[in-house]
Amino acid sequence: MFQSPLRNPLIKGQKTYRDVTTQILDPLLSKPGKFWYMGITLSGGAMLFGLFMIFWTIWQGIGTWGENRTVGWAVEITTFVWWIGIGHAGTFISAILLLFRQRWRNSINRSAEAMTLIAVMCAALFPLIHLGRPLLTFFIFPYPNTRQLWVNFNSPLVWDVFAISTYFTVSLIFWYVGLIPDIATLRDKLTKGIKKSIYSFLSFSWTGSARDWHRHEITSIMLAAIATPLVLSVHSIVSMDFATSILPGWHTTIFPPYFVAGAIFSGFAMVLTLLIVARKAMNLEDFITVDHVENMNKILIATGSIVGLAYMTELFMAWYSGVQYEHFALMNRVKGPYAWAYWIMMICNIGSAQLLWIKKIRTSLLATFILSITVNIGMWFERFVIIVTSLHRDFLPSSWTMYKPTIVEYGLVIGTISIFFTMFLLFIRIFPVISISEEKSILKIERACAGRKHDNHE
Amino acid sequence: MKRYRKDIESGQKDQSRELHHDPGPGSDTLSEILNVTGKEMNASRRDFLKLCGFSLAAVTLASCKSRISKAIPYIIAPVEITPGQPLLYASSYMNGSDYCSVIVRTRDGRPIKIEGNPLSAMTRGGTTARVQASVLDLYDSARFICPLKDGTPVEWSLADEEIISGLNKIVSEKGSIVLLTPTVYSPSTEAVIEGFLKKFPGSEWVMYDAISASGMLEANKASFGRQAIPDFRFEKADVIVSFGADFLGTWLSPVEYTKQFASRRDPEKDMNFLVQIESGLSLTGCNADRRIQAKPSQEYSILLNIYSEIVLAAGGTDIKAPPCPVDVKWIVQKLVSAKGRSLVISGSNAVNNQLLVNEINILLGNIGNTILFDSFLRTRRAIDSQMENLVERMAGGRVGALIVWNSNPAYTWYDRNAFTEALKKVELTVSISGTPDETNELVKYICPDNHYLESWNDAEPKKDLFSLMQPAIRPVFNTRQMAESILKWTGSSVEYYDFIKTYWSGRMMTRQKEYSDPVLFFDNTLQKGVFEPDDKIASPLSASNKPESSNFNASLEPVGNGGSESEFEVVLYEPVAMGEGRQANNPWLQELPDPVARICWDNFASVSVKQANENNLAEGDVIELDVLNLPVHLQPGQAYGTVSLALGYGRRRCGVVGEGVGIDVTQLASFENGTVIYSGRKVNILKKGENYILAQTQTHHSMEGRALVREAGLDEFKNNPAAGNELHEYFKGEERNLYPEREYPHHHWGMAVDLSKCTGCGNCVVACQAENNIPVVGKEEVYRVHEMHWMRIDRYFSGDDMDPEVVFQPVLCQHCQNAPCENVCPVAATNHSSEGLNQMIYNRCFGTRYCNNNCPYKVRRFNWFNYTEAGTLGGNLRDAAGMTGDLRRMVLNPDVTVRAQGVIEKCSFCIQRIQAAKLKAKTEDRALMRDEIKTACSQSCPADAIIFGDMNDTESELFRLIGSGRRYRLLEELYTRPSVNYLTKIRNRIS
Amino acid sequence: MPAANTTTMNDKKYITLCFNDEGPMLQAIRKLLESKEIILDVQTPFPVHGLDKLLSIKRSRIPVGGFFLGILGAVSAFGFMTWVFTVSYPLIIGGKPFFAAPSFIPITFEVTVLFAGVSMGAAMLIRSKLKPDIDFEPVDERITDNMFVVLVDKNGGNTDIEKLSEVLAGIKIMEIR
Amino acid sequence: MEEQFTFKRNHRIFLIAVMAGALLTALLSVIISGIGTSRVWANILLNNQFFLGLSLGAAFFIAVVRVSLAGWHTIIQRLPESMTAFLPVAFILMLILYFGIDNIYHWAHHEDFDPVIEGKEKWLNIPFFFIRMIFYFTGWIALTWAMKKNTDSLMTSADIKYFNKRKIFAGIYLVFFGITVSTSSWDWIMSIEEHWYSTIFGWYVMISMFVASLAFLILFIGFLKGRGYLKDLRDDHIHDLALLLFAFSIFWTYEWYSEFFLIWYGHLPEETAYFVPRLNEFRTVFFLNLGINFLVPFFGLIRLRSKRNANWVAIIAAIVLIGHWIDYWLMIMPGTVGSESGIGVFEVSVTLLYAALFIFISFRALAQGQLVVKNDPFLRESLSYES
Repeated sequence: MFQSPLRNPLIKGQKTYRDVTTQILDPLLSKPGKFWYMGITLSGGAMLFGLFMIFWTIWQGIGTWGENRTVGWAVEITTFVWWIGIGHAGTFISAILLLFRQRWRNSINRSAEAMTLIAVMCAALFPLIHLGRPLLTFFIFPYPNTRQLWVNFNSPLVWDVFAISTYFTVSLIFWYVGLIPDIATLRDKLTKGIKKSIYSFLSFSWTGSARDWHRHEITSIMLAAIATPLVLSVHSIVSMDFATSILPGWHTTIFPPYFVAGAIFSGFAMVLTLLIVARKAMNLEDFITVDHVENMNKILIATGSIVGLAYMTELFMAWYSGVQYEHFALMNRVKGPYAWAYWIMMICNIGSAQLLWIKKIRTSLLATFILSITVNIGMWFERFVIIVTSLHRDFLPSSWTMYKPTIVEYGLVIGTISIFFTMFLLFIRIFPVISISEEKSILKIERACAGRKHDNHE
Repeated sequence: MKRYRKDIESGQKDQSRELHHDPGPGSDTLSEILNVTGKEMNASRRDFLKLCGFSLAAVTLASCKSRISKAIPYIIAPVEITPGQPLLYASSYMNGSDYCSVIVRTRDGRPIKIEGNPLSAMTRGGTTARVQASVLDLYDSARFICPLKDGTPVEWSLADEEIISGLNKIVSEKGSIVLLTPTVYSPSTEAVIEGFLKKFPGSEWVMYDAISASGMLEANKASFGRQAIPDFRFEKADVIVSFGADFLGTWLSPVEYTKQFASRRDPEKDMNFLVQIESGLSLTGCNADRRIQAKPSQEYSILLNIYSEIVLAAGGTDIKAPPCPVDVKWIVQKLVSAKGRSLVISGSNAVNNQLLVNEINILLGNIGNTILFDSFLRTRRAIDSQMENLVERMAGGRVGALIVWNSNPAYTWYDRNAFTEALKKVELTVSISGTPDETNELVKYICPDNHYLESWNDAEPKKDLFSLMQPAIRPVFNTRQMAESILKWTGSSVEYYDFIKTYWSGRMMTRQKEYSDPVLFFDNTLQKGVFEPDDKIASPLSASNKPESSNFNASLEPVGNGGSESEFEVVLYEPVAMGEGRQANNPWLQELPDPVARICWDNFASVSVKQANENNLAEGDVIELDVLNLPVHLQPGQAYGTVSLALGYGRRRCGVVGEGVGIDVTQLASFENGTVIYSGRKVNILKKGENYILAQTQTHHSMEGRALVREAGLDEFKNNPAAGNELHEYFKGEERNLYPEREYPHHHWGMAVDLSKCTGCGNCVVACQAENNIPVVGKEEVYRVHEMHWMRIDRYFSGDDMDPEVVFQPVLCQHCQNAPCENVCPVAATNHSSEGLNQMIYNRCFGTRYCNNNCPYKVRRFNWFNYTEAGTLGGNLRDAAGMTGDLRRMVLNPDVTVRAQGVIEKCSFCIQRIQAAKLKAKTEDRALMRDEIKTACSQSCPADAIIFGDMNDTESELFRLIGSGRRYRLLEELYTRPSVNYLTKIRNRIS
Repeated sequence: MPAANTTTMNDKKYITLCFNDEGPMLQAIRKLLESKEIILDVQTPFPVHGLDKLLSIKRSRIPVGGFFLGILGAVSAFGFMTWVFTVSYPLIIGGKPFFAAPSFIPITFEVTVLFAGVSMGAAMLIRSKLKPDIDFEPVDERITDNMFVVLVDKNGGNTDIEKLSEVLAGIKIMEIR
Repeated sequence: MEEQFTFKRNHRIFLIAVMAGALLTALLSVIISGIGTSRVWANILLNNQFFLGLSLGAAFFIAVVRVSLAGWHTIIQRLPESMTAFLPVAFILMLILYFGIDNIYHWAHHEDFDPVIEGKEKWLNIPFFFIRMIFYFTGWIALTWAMKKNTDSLMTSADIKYFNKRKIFAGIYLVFFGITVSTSSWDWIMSIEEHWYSTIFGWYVMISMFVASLAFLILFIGFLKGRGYLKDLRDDHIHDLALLLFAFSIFWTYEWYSEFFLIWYGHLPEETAYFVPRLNEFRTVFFLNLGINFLVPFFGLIRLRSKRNANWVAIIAAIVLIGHWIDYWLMIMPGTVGSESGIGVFEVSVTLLYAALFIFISFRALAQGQLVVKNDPFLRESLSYES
């Protein structure tokens, strides 16, 4: 298959298949460095703090949070939506980019999907602990019972349960299907030992037979095909938690696509944050090149601009609608007591994304790293603004009040973030962060491409 | 109306049986149950739970009203109690000067709810928040559980013996015995006391009211030769001018006055016009058609000007009134135009002001029209000078024995220290009161009184208007009611119950024709609760004691005058919830937000916004008023240069709940010209550094231009019944339905709230709390916006901060047909009944709080913590007010689930009552009767502002109101289709 | 799968041809097919482009199965919700109709995807007989790394290493055994 | 492979004939069956919007593929580009609305006081309405022209700078289009029901545009292939176009559902105002719209084989094209014509008139210059493309 001379190689240098294998597996087979140990202790410690706060919440009650009569949801749902959003990049990369034949995805989809799974787990924590009676969580499932009590299928929260569990399951299958050949590689690299038997167990006795590869490819592409609408659906459904209500600032029809865009926006930012560090720490610069980063940045521009467009649309419609509640809700965001949060959101989301139009910034790793973090700060505040500012001043001024998070809530946020990093650090020690077989499948083309580039430079 | 009779009759059998055997000697039982030792008593706080344990046994025992003298298991159930069936007893609420004719609802022998008695000509089924809360006082764990001598428990026999001998000793030494009580308006008790006075020569009886009306009493004596508070007839007055008299909130007889006043706030009939001239924004001020701000020191000169204007208008000679701070011309015009149909009153306790008021009323010819003396008020008859004099004599050691009943001068008397010092000089000190207070901690003997729900008594709150009090439960503790004790000490062996019966068969029997048999007469009166003799002695003012206006000397010096304008003038007022502080240990009242400031669990210094800006004071900043430190509250409508302080707070001894709540401000009162003056004292204010947290349930006071409370002037209404309600028609036009229309064929419960009538008194809030087992969360939680009240009263200010207009709006679950909350509950824990009720299934709820987020009215409440001990997890109870104590729990309504931690709750339209009534109708095989069901909030509303009913019933009052042009629904534009309807507020603006 | 019979060298029923690049392997396969050799299996480190055509592997029907299970999921989800709200326990909720079809869409969709996804994943494992096996022995450890292997049936002795090496003369073979 | 499309004379004549015939029948049906003025204007607006959408969607398509550096489309890139040639004509046709604005927009002539409309005065007033219109069109025309010009340059010179320039313009177009497509649809369609508002509306219209122009592009290709052009175009390309049609039809459904469902669920009067009539008088069209634009492409193109079958894809495309015309019809008619609106001879003839005109102009544009730009750096990728 021909490659236009305009394209840069996605794998640097004239690598052989063996090089690909060894270089990707090297971090797993060698001993972890001291940075890894530092990281795991740090995040592990923070994790314990978070876990204590979870325990405290469940034992003492939601009253330990800053929520109140008027603001029934705040930081916990904010963070829930934030994590779900982050969890979107993985499947987007592996599914949608696969359908659009973006070959550069091959070197990032593995880690992105892993991140997705972890993020979704972090997210799933919040709906659980935000319940007044978490021990009765099972009520949410439509299980047969003598009283014939079923759940309310009108409720977005029920949809959430189905959406998130489906999303997690399908992502897991997708991820694991892709992982099997690489686990086999790992298995065959290892000599006898408990590790080997574990990996051979996990490798499902993969042989690499042509027929298996055929089914493997078809299944992947098909899973990608169904995962694509799934990605859209999940965050759309999450957005409906708000959009189905009648609360000004929550009830707006643009939410589903706008939330999806926002989700992919923050997801890619998180992928960038992780990979820019990972490629350095695990010296994978040849596989995750600046072009990869730039491509992801382009997606940041696109999604970021869509989000910005949605903000503007909301503002305009709030005025255009002529509904005083709508109008007030938006004005309250812009210049109410929580305006600071609104402007953080505006600057971090719109500002940073638009900076990426400049190629210099787009291709600078440091700049990208910083921006990717600001984006995720911004996206956290986006959800905070949507939830808290809409609630704290709604229809009846008599109920208006303010919301201030407590240490417990900070603990939960820090806790999940540390859980996330801990699990990611474990992941990079257990599974190859880059899909070996997929890299090999494009190696030839990229090598040719790299060769051409090489010549041009002479 | 019908309903009550029925219920009472249903209780009649048991009643009469109950009547004919005496309650039996309750005395020895409890001392057996609790063999309390002194240690335990002194450390009552430490042994709180232990005591509760005892109390549980005590109540369980006390609730079986059968002849017993030993503790026996409940298995032998008393005949008259059917478990699960409420018994209703007509009775009377008497607490100091607070009076209300009530119906007590008991379940399994426990009183659990107080309702107003509609048969009473005085309170007509209305109650106040305090009356509603009084049932909780019965289960107050701070109550004395047996007689005490120097703080150690003793047997009644011993205490009686020693007291009697002590009294005799003093008599023999020609010493004086003083019986100190609040105003006593129970004829039988008065008779008992007379007997006592006879028995002990040289003994005397001093009446003392913590918040007295002696200014008015003396003035009336001077003006009319009647030392009495007249029978004000607000319903007859077209124009009412009130000088700081909060007659809708606390003044003299608020329930009666509210009933009268509200009956004239129906715009379809002719409305009255209320002018309120006051310093602090009172409940009455909020409901005034025109409110004028004045400093206390200005009241007199304003009165004087009004007086002189009227004199001039009557063609009299000008009496050269001093320059008037406010424009009174138009007021005078209104008054004069309504001669004989107007009413001028003053809340001041200064004799001179009251004299002027009398003169004005005389000139306006109101005497005999809106001010009657035939059936004068008997609940406040104390004269302050007598108390002052008593304190002096005590200090001089000229009082041998002091028997204090149910009054607490050590806290309420303006010069508390003088009293406590003087008390030390008294040889024999006895206190007859049920709960610990600042006074009885200083006395030798404490002979605990019964709670009124445990007592027999009669009352004559107004001349020739009688009512009876009967026990709904046998004494919970080893207590004895006051009259009983006095009788004992008088040496009489007769039970007070028999005493009353004989008194009635003697005095009352003759004054009626209906019954010939005294027993029958007594029993039936007992069932009705009230009695009005056929031969009312009319006593109009005779010409002789109607003074000539001319010989009235108008050059009297006003009280509390002088001092430069720059200074603050203090205004002490009686708060709606706390009153004079008798019920300070009542969690319900402590948590009831002040109707105007929306602050609970504290009193505070209200200053005007302007003042605050000048002294740069922020909400909660602590200021120093001469001797006191208080947090500031920025009160729109507060007169510039005044500071209002609520009495009744800062109790030092009353029980765990009330002690140390707020600041005691009585010492800012003063004694001038023979009366205690509560207002006008000049103070300097000084801003302190610190800021104090006030628990406020509403922090935003503007309606933000939203049509939540819709109002119109009376004249506009006359032209167009839908005035101010134009939006209703508009939104009706906008209504569209994407869903199939749902029918509610059988019943469709609904409610109408008349905003013109609602005074915002807060009675419904406590009534709801009592009926529905709503937890008390405490100050800290209220501050964190975790309060639980199902029924709240929104209060909005409009217009200028210095002179705002005020509206009240009771908000409860609106029971929307298209309820946004129902849609989003994941487990369908809230859904709609076939009778249009928005139901909440607590067992199913697991607390996502989604419903509350999606409720535009924010009427849903979440159990943030384990407030009720009904939670699934242990060790996390947050009970700020000891409401989960075994004794307090006795007040719980068994028909209503106690909600667990993490569960959403909300108004259910008192579904337990609906179901009970339906069941009753079913068993009696009949259809539900119209108005058979009343919700807790609507039943006892003193203003009759809340109407509950079936919207399918085309004959019902509710249906009529829904048809009226004033009807609208909150946030109609959302098309949630609420079942709660509001009627526009019609103000009687000056045209 | 030959994996089972790779335990000892002598009783093998096939010859193993090893290549270090896909190019020669593809040539070899063409040659072998021309000379009517029976190719038992081809094992590669990654899906080699065009191999399916060469070995005329016909397109797997996994997607079809996925599609129909998806349909099944949709029908059962929508049907269940309809039954619950109209037959089993109709509740009045927010004035909405009992049969609130639009509200059923999200769950219907999710269940559809779940059924399709899980079924296809499972189908792949089953059809390829992939199962966990702690002590699994591959034909050659290097296959998952950089070796391309073609397994040719001995065809009852008709085919042997000599024959193959002359058939594949001129093609760069790493190993033949 | 020098390919050159020639716009044959008989085609021209045929198209002109169609236009003439359509115009005639339209006029006749106005005279005979007395079509109301509002209906006439509504139809003009409808077809303006629809065919403008084809151009804008096509421009969007090329802009996207160019910004994302996709190679496969290179062989057909001149077709969508020539579809944008209709824009200036669309501009003129839109301006004509000025004469019929009262018949379409209530806000343009309301007499009775209406607070809601008064509130929107600042945005909904005739001068500003046309100022915006001019602004949109200038932007669109300028940017598409710039892209086109660089493609033309690529026909003669192999200089990479034209390619890069084109990419930059594509980027700018995406931003401009992203904003204006929403605002323009608010102006021209949403403001018909001036009380109603929906934040997603702009994006919904945009997807509708894009799917429609994809469908037209497929038909366009089909026609050329039928005439023996585009020899190097293989099933792989068709497959990708079909896949896009399939995917975006689903995406359209998603947007449709987002709007309808949230309004149905929230049930706020000011929002349900839009769907109440559509679910009552226009019930059949309402569900027909959903059926044609979702079910047909979904089940029609779900199989791999069907995606690779050019004729079958063309059939589906044709149906979807009509489907999106109906979509616009449903957006516009209930608010303007109301109860007496319908799809009759008049509608058909007017649409035919527009269609012929559109095709005529696109063909003329395509005929100028190579059919396949031989200097495009991605051409070889496109030729060797396999899906």
